[in-house]
Amino acid sequence: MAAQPKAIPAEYPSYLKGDPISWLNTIDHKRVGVLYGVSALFFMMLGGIEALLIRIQLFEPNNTFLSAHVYNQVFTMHGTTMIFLVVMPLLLGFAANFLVPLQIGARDVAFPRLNALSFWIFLSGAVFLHMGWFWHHGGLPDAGWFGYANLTERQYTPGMAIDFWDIGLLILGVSTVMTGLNFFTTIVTMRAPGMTYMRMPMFVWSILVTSILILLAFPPLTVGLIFLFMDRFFGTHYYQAVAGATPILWQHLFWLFGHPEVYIMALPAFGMISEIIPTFSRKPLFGYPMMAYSLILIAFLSYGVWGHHMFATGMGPVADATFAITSMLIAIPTGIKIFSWIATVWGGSLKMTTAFYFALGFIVEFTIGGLSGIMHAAVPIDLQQTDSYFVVAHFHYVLFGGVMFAILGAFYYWWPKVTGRMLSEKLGKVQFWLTVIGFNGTFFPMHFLGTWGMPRRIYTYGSGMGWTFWNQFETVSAFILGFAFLLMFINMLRSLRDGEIAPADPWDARTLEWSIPSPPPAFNFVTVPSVSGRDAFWARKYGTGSHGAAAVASAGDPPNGEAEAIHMPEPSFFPIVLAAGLLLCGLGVVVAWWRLIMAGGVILFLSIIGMAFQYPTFGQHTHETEAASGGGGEDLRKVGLWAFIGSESVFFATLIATFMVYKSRSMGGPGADVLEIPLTSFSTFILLMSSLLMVLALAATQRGDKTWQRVWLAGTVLFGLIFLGDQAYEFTSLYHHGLGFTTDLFSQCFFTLVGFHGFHVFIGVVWLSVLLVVSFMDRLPKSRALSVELAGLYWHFVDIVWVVIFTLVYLMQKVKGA
Amino acid sequence: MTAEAAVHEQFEQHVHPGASVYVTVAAFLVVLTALEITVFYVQALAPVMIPLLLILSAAKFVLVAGFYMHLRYDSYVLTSIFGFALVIAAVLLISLLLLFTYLSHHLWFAVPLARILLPGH
Amino acid sequence: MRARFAQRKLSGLAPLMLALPAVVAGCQRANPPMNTLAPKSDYANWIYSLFVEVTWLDLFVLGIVVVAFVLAVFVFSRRAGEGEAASETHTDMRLELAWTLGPAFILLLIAIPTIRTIFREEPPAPPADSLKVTVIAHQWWWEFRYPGTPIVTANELHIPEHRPVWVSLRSADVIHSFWVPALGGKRDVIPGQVNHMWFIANTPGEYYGQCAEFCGDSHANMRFRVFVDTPAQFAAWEKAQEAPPVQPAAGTRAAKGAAIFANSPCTACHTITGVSKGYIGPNLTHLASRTTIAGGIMKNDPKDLKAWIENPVGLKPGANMPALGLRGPELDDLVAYLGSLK
Amino acid sequence: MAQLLYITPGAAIAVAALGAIYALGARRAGRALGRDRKIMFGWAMVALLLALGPMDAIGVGHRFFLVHMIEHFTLTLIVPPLLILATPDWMLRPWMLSRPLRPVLALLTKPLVAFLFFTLLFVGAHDPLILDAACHREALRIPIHLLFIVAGLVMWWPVMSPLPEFPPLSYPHQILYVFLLLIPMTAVAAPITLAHQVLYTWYMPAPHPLGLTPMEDQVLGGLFMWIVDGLFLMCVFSAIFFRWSQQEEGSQPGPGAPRRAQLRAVPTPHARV
Repeated sequence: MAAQPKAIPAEYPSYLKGDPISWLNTIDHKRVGVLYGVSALFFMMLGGIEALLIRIQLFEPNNTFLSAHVYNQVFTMHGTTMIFLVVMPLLLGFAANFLVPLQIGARDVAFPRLNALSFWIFLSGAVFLHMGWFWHHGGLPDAGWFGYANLTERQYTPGMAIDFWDIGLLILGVSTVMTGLNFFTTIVTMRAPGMTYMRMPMFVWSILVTSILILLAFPPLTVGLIFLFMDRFFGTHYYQAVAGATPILWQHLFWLFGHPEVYIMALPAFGMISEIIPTFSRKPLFGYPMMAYSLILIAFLSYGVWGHHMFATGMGPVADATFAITSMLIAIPTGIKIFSWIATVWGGSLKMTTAFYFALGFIVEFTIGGLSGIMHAAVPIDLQQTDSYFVVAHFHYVLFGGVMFAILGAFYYWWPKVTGRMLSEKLGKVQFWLTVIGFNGTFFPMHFLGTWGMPRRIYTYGSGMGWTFWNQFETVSAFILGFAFLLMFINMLRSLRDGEIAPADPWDARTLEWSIPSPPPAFNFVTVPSVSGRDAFWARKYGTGSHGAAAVASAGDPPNGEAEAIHMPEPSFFPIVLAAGLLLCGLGVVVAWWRLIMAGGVILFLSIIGMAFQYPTFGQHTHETEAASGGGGEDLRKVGLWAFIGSESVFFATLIATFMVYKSRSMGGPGADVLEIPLTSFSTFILLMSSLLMVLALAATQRGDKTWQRVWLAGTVLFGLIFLGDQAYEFTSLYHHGLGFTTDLFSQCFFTLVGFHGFHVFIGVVWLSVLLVVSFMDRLPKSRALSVELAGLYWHFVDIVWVVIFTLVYLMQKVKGA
Repeated sequence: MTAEAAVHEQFEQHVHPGASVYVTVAAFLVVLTALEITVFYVQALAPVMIPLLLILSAAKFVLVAGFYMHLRYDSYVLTSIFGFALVIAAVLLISLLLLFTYLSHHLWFAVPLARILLPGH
Repeated sequence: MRARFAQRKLSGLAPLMLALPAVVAGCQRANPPMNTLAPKSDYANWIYSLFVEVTWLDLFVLGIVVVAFVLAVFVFSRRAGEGEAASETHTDMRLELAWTLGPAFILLLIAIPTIRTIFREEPPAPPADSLKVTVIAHQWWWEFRYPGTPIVTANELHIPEHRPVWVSLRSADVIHSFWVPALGGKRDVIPGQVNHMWFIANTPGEYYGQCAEFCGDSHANMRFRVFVDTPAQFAAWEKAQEAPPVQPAAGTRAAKGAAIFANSPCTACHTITGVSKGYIGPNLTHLASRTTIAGGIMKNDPKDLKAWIENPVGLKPGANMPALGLRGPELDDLVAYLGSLK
Repeated sequence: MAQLLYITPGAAIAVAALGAIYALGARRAGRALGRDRKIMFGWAMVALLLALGPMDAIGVGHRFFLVHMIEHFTLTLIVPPLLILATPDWMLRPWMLSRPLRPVLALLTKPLVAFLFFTLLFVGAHDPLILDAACHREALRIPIHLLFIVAGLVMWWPVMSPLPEFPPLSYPHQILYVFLLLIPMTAVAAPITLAHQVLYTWYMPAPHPLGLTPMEDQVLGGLFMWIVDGLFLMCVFSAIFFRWSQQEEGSQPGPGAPRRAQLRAVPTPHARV
């Protein structure tokens, strides 16, 4: 895309330069990353204080420092905060956002505004979670981060706390899925020329796999939260043991998300370690293909192991055995990673920095966590250890000893790149040793407490249980750990105030982000680099790639007269406004104040429209920064939309699965026989034909035939409206047949599933109507056929979902269960 | 290369089929739907209804995804994205059905398994 | 080589150096009442032996990792600036195959006994000659029934030794989890679903149990005890429990207390056979035969009982039992009556 | 013990015929086969003999369902890949490109067709009606088993084709293809494992060679298909992944090459040869 060369400023100002307001409308991936990082650090302090409160309460038996109610809030928020507001934003929001484009040689992520939107939605979700604090009947959520139904039902937990938790997590889920979509598309389509999949830095690999995990793991959680919302607000019975429903459904949906979630947190940490260790060993990563493949294998297996959180629920021996075996299998790729890291260090020329300390600490601590994990895959042992402090020890070794050590290592490793200043190594090493002592002192004794029968989530314990000494030991260690974090904050502040200025490449590192100044300029690369091997920057510095291939450098300084014009997308205030609207809307729902819902809704709607029309090219924000297309030549928007469709497939599969499970358990009510086949056959026909009109509209656009483009688009919209009208008629007549929303399990699942499909049709109709308007404005020429194609893809997807629903729900109505 | 030319080039690479193919596919879709409804109403087909309906709707699914959504013509990357998601979705659906219907209420097949695994028990 | 080794910082060894004395110290502690490492039933024994096996395998693997780690960091590597350049080795097929197949083999060693134990502990039908017990979990106390007998008790389960016990688990409200570490693993108690577990206790004694699934405010206060009796003791206990409640002699404080009880709101929630029929709270017919009250958090003596009746919610947050405002002599009479219900 | 050495005439004839064709093909082309290929062919013949001989005798004759399933596994997943590996492209080219065969093969080697062909045959052959009928009549069973080999060849073709005229899929496609093959495998194995009762009347009469009940035998057979077949396919796509990674590592697009072309080039495995 060689537009005419544009003058490039002689000096490239750092991305950090700019007035404070520019942080609110920024869409620069580095700034969004920093925003994520700062908020996550704030929540880390909050979560840390919550952890210390827990430890103080457990210091001695029968302690009354916190009441039961407050303790339950504290441990719930400690878990929720650390997972959703600290680890995920640090890994994905901050690290991936900052590093992925730099490591693949791109100028930004695929959808920069979506990226900013993710952050602001994340922040509003985070605020939302804590909002109950301000209401008399609110309080913080207190049902555990796992929120097991039916304790979360209004009957057992009245008040607004769980409402805030439920909607807060939904909002955070939206933000995370957007992030996943963004990184997936970025990595698939925007890698620098020559950077094949097998040449990507391992951190990029880990983010790619993590994004896929996010896209496919969050839908079940979303569905579960929607069901909970309906139970609490509309009186359905998704999780109550009346009318044949079961609270176990929540556990399945939650852990279908929850276990992949563990890897959503662990894989980026693996990626970071795989960057730090080679740099400081001055050796290429050992067994690169195996490392990449083990990431994929872990991701794939992680969908087959959620049941190991539920061994105690009585799933039956076959299910138990199946989940046990798949869980054990995960140990194999994990073991491969551990040994490969050690082999990377082996024979290296080690540079013992703080970052490397943490990476080495990670190997040992994570191994301990992984090994106790194997115990939990062995069902009988798990039945003794689950919900005891042994499990608390296990996952803190994984999430703190593993993930947090990696984050701390990464913090010391990439800080110079982010801020342009060096941290104090001396203070860093003190922090490392205090962390090691505090961490092991806090969590290792939990293994003993667990085997001695101390259950989790208890706010107090009796004095004769033999648990007192180690609890006191842990509390003291926890404060040492807290002090270590205090040192980190001191180190940060010192570095920001008068730290040593960081050079571009302080560690003699291997990947592309170190080839540009610290901190990087707003557009990252003056010239998009060209890559011909792994460890591209190392190869450029030392002449040979890790495979002996001579790497050709081109980044750094513009070659003569070949400089590309650098157009960065314009900043936008819409993301922050949109997120505020979402926040108001959610708040309105919880406090049941419709005016607030309306106000939030209007803001939401206007900002979406505003966003769509913000660029003159109308939603077709052309990436002039797009370096190369690795997506098999596909446009990045198309890749993004397909990834979204993949995520939606899992969403609908979850709804359909729930429908089929609950249909066979439904009692009373008129049952499935009331569904009318002739009517829905007509609807099916209409929807299929609308798909035909849609492709014809696309074909007309590709021919540049404006008249037929409008005719076919209008036809599609019309058919969509007929379908919706049909559905409205069907619902009304079902209601008159006595099938209300909450009549029985069948009806609630039916209306939810078909209603959500109808909602998707509605969104499609709105999307197509906008296209129609644009078409009449004469702004939909041949060159923008892709806009029509994208709307079409969504439309056809809604169509194939209907194909499945028509068969499984309507035509198989006589089939009683599976 | 201008943006327009880039888009143009893209469509030259992935040649999409013309209207006649689309109409043919639509005809197939209608016929398949008619068949489905027939299967529903014909009593004699009741024993094989489930597999028949599943095959018919799978065929419709493949037709729409392959032709209208152009997976047949576009890069493998897109097919892989969708295919992987579908596999996960199918795994999820089938395993939830199994967990709730077969596994939690009926233990008949546990008896032979237990006998095999515990010869001395 | 050795000199260089000594000079180096022992960064990686720290967790181990810390962990080892901790393990030693940990193992020397007195036997806590909910110890999973002191199995007292066949089921708990299976789990324990599996646990020991896996622990040794885990330690073996950890040993390999730590040795490899120490060799890699302290012996077979150099510090930057020591002259020799780092090796460029980046792959070795045989090594990679070894650390794929090695763990797979170890996992096989774990998987086989695991699956055998799973099938052993989840039989499709109750074992012959088993004592059937129904456990009903409430927020936040336990109800035990013995199907086929009128016995209903709370928070204290009596079972005979050397006889299979088939436990059926039901919930009255939310999900709980039934756990007696000495007798076996957890089994969740789920509303709308009946779960089962079975075991054969092999040593008479008193074992602690506790709810292990978070169930609301007083989750920590949902404790119970299991008494494993000799067959003779168990028969005697059964006989005593099947008897009608004690009728206090006229004129005693207990008799006054009985009258107070019969006319109080207590009867709405508690059953005393022949006196009241409440089902929300524990059955009090043989209250005095139990050693604890209030979900096992308090002793069953007049002082604690009095404190409990005066302020239930203060002692057990969220408890359903209201403070009735009884005080003074009335309260003493009531406590005397309850204390007489052997 | 005797059954282990039992070779049915059918198996002997099939092996002899295949061997003759193989030798003749090499002779006509006048080229040497090479040691590796001959060994591959030898293994294929051994597997075939075992499957059609003793496995069939025990699995069907002695009503041992598990062994019957192992026979199916050998016929679909072991023999065909060995045969393809053993056969050089120059031996196949003359007759695969011959006028009557070419269009048929062009269709059959299309991945979607191959996938459906194999899936339908595999699912259909395990239908209780058909499997029972096949157990009762050898005249039906032998063609079905031979068809299994053909279906296996067709199914493996897109992954292992030695002929550039009917090229194999690109590596990423191959991974997807083998991955999706897990679906028919599970669709057959899960219902057999989880069935309420013994599905196949042929396997109802006792006594069983090892004293298992028919139900236990059926569960074992289902599990074998589920676990071993599944693991086999997983190993295959893992292997493809590593070949892909090797290829990507090896490829050295020149720095001056046009960007898009450079990245679009996902060469088929034979681009290297």
